Amino acid sequence: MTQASPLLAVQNVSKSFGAFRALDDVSLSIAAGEVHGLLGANGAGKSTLIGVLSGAHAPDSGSVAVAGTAIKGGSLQAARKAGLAVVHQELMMFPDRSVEENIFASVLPAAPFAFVPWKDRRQRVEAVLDRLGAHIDVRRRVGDLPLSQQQIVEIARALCSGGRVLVLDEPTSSLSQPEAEGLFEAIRSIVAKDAAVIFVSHRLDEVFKLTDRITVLRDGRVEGRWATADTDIAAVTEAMVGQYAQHRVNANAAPLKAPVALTLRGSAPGVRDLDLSLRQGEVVGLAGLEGSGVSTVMEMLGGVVPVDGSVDLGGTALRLRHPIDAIRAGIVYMPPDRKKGGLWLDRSVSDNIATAAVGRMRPFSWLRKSTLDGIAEKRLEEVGVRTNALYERVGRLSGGNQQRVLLGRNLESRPRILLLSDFTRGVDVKAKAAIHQLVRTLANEGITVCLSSSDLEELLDVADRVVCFRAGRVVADGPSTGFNKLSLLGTVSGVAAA
Amino acid sequence: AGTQVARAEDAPEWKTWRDSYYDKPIKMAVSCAGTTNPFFAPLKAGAEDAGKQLGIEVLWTGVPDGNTVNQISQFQQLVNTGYSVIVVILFEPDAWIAPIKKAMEAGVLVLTANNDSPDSARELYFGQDLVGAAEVQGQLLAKLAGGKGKVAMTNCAPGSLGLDQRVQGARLGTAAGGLEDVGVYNTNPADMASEIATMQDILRATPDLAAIMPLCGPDTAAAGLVRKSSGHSLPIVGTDMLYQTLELIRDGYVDATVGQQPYMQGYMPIMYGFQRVVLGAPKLDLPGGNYYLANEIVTKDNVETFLIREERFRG
Amino acid sequence: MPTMDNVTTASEGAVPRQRRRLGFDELGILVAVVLFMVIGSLTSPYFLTVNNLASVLQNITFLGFLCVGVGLVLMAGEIDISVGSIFGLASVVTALMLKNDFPLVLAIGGGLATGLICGLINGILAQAIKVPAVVITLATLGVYRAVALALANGSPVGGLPALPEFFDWFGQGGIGPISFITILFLVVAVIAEVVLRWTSSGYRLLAIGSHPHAATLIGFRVERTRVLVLAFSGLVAGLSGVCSVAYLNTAGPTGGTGYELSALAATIIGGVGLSGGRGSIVGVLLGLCVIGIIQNLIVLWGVSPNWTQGVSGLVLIAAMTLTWLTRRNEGRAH
Amino acid sequence: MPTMDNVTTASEGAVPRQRRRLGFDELGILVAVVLFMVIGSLTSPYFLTVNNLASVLQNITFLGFLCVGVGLVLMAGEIDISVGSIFGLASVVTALMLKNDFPLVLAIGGGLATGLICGLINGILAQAIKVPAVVITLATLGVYRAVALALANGSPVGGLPALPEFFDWFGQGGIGPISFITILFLVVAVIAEVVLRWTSSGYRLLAIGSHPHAATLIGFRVERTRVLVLAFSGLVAGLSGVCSVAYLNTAGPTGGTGYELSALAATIIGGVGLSGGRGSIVGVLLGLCVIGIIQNLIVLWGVSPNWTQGVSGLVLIAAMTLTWLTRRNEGRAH
Ligand SMILES: Nc1ncnc2c1ncn2[C@@H]1O[C@H](COP(=O)(O)OP(=O)(O)OP(=O)(O)O)[C@@H](O)[C@H]1O
Ligand SMILES: Nc1ncnc2c1ncn2[C@@H]1O[C@H](COP(=O)(O)OP(=O)(O)OP(=O)(O)O)[C@@H](O)[C@H]1O
Ligand SMILES: [Mg+2]
Ligand SMILES: [Mg+2]
Repeated sequence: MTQASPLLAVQNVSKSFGAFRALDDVSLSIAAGEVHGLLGANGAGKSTLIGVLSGAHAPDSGSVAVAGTAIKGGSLQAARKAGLAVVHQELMMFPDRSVEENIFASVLPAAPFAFVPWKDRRQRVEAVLDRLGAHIDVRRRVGDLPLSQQQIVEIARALCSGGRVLVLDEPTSSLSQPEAEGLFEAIRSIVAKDAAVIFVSHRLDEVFKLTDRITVLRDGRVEGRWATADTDIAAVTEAMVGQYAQHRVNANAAPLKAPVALTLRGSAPGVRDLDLSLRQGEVVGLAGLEGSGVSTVMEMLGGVVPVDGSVDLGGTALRLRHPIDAIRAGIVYMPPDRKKGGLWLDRSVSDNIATAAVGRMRPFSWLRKSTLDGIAEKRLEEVGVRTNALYERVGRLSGGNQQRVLLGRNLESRPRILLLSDFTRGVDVKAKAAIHQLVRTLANEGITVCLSSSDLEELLDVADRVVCFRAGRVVADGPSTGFNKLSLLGTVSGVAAA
Repeated sequence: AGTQVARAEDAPEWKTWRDSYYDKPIKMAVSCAGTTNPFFAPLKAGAEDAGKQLGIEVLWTGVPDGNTVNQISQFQQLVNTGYSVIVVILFEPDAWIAPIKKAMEAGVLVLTANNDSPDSARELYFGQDLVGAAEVQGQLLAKLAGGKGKVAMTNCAPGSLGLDQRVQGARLGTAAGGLEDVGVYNTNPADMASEIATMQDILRATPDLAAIMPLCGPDTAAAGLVRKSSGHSLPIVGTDMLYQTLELIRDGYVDATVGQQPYMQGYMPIMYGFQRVVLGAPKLDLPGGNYYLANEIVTKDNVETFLIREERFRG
Repeated sequence: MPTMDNVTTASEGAVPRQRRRLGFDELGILVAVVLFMVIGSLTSPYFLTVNNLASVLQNITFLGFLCVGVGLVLMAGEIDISVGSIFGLASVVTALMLKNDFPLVLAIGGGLATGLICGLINGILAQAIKVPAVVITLATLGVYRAVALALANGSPVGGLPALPEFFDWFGQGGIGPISFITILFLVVAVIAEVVLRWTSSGYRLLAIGSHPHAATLIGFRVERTRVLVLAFSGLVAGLSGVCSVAYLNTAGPTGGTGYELSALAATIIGGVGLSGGRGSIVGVLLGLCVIGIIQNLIVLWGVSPNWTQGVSGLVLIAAMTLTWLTRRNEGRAH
Repeated sequence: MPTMDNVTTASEGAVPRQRRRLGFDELGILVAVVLFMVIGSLTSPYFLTVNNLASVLQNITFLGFLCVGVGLVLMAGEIDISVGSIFGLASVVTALMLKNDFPLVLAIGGGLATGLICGLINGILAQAIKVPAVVITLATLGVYRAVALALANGSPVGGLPALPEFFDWFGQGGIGPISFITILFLVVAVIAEVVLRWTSSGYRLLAIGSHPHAATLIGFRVERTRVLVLAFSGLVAGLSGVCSVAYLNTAGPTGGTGYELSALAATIIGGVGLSGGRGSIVGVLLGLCVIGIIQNLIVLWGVSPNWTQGVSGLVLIAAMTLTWLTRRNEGRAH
């Protein structure tokens, strides 16, 4: 570890929201050429710290300095000028504008009415996307892209801005492994150019692969600091969430004999000639990289995307024209993007969960607030969110806790078949394990669970059976014990498995 | 302008005597259904002049957009708050039957001006015989057009009774004079630019037009402006006495206009109300309760007089 | 069930809030109403008389029906600006039917059906061609007005035959100083508020308004609900029109012109956001009161009618500022 | 770097689309304009004459200025409905100054300054009390109109002294059949479009309209931009008012009434979304053309005056339907 004057110095930063202390005397110093991992459980304060760095939050006390010069707290412009480029946990894109325009937004001429150099723009944008190994049509509207590509565009925007300190808040949460690899490559090449990177992730293997040093936050305080080489996952995990036994949820070893609960045959935009059967009480993992059609399959089952074909539920044909048709049949779909497709951020946790219960009621039926709150409370316990958050606006929860509220809401829809799209996005290790356990418990109760994740390894941990997709077709289907991480990646990416 | 009126307001003892007559200040109001329409500016001036000469308070109020429900509530608020005479300029006659009756029963003298509700219990109507005036206007236009050809009319307030009556009269008058009516076109009196565009479009749509008959003040001015800019020479006999119209008559771009003495429509009812309520004069017994004011026909020959009289309303 | 340690959330330490009957926005506007009432009674001896207050109530009644509809539409995330024309059209239809000696029930039914159909057309068109309802209603604002003008042939439909006893009694009478029409309006408003606050349908309406996509995914029928709420808005506008015939004994084809802006103003003052998902009928009523009081004070103060719109505008700004001040003191983020 | 050649991305398979100068929305509306022109020329022999088309252009010019401002405001994610009143107020100010023998430059400057200040007030108020501009402009719509009425004392400001040579030449003259005012309008529109499409400011404006929070985080000054674009909208409305004085030799205090709805209709037809972040001035011009052509055809066809608004409404619906059809054929999701 070189002790040159740090590129980024955070000193004694504290930040409270009302009576709640989100950051408590946090200090951090990062040298040029360093990739720094910032870890912590959901709600530990990582995003809040990043908000302070980017100028989105003014710290109550403490200071931030870049290359020795202090930057004014709470000023987004000052932070950008000082060379900080931030990728936020929640996507911050301009959905109506093209990919190109979104990326170039970070290097627009500051002067008003300055002509934008178009040729130059196209080249720079394509260069950045190339560096990330992404193939995205730069003329498309960002709002039309899938979540993972939006995330790549946002990363590209930060890379393009030419900042010296790149702050990435869970940039990989919806990326598949190859996409993440592209990002790591790009990160390494920019730190080599005298820059520094702060990297937040709940995927600890990534953190160990990429970072030079690690800081763990817990309840807003710095809980530990290591050079990555000097520590291991167990130690870091313990610092984050305390002791807990890290165990793999055991999938059913033998193929299930249970009756087929649902069969889907047909096509949709991006998915061809699908023939998928789910057995009762089975946990099925749908594996695929970006664009493989996995999300679309989930959406077909959930009644979001019309199926050109047939759906058969326990012997009766289903017509899924609207999510309500699926929900009435006991099929519940949890969307991958909690903000765009899931939660009412400006409403309370209780409201968000109770919505599912209200959805079951007849028109004009009377609501009892205490009943609804009771329902919400029960689900909160199930997904591990404190029940005193009942009246908190969901938008104020940390990203991971929002994800849990969403899960709780979908449980409240009382599924017979539960579709979980990218279900542990942004959830910390311990909670992730608990959610895996929860999925297993549900399956044991006879509920069929169909899940997808951008983290392929997770599928192997939880699923009984894995169905692999590539370019809209099923390319493999078998018990999860028949795959390992590498062979699975090989199968879905089409590169011959080692 | 011109003559100075002696103002009773200037004599304090008169004011005291008058107020003590009823133990409270005498308040009268004019409620107008279209307060932003410049046509009513002379009417307002007439009412206010009468008030000043009598030394009483005259409130000019109403609604800008012809909203009858609002105007009626406002009227009731006036009834409830001590106004002894209320002059109503109304657009929907039947709607006023009940409110006016109730107000009269409550001891408030209600008069109508410019537009009437004949079946209400209002005491008198001060205004023009709208059908008759438009008939005269149509006959005059027909004479100027040589007794044959097509005539286009414009209407700036479709849906109002007054304009309806004018259209009715205009059809009678032009038909009697031998003209063929090609239709009534809608205009937007609040927007001069669109008035002009509509006039131009009318000319293009009917190239063999023989005469133009605008039934509103702004339409008349717009028709004259278009004749000025395009150089055609179709006869125009219009309505009302906007100052711009008078100027256009003077300059030869409008042939004539039929005025209805809006100033007197404001002045007379206030004077009458004062006679009735303060001085205790008996009710004036006129046929149908109509106090008709004569039509004023302005042509190039007599326009100078009117230019002087209307000087104060040139805005 | 697996045990999961509870996870810290921001509300730790924060006292779990009791839900209030009045939210921030209603509070601000309540302050405004009280303020204007105090000002009114200080500046005019007539303001606080029964007759005067009754006439204020009467004045906001017809607009009030429309506001209930427009308010619910806004809460569902759409905007309806055709209500003034629907009001006019429904009143013309009812008056014409009465004039042509249809039985009273049919005439009333005709007016209500007109409103309902107009609203349905708004809703179905908006959903069919996937355009915000504000655009469709901007268009039908003109179309319905034109139909009213054409039916009435451009002039008020007056000279109705002696109105059936009941209609006349309903339109002209009342309980004490409060007219029956006002009472009907209050009943409609109360029902709307109860449905909105305490039933599943109101809950769904607000959820749809605040995040339509999430609502779709959870199985709420966004499109159908919006069609229905636009139809409801048409229906109450029609009801208002029918009542206006009973009240006025006539129907002007231009009746209700400009009501769309007043209704929007009242609902917005009343704390119903333009972006949907927020608001209450209580708020809308308070917003209406502000409008009614102002119109009253303009008369009582003898303000020149040139200033009528101006004063309303200034009051709207004042009300918004008050709302903002109360909200700011609540320390709400964003 | 791992080989990723085989990773399918969303754009693979889909034909890489050529970027068009005109987006979908402009395409739909262009189709509408052509359609209406064909209908016009088939149904009236006068439609396709130079004089007629020139008068259509003249007819949309004053509204056009307002549309440029309103369009930009919509793109920035706000709504301005006070422009009609600003138009009226600016024209009254200019006319009054001319009448009181101020020099021409000052009178023009007074009109423009009026527009600018009105727009600034809209913007600053909206940002200060954190209310959508539509609410503020709903209020100032009344306030500015009242000021105009009060200044002009309720009647048109006419009888201007012989206008300075230049003003008269500018207001009445033109190049061939195209008036100078129309040319000025086109120049303003072209400048606005160039700034919008090819400069940093236009870029930021659209980004802000599309997602204001994201724009804040990337360092764009959302509030300031919105204040400025509202000020600009006021300024062009003022410019339009000043031009109207040169054209009409008079200024009515009610001038421009109803322009707010027409301007909104034109911009929405022209593909500028109500939620911001989308649209172009070309689209706005096409939307204006639709409005102009319809108004022209209504007169050429001799449509009953009762139906004037109705036909405009139907055409608005037709235009939206066409836009929807073209969009749908492009097979865009959502
Ligand atoms: N604007 C806010 N108002 C109130 N509380 C807030 C606000 N923003 C964050 N918090 C609270 O601060 C705490 C820290 O949140 P933060 O988003 O920093 O967590 P995090 O470490 O990023 O978690 P995650 O891994 O789930 O993203 C949480 O308890 C959250 O509820
Ligand atoms: N409505 C549509 N029209 C045309 N093509 C579509 C449509 N929806 C999806 N596609 C295409 O279908 C393919 C599969 O999309 P899908 O979103 O299902 O991918 P995915 O593998 O689930 O992505 P991820 O899991 O990363 O979200 C992509 O190439 C996508 O561009
Ligand atoms: Mg976070
Ligand atoms: Mg996907």
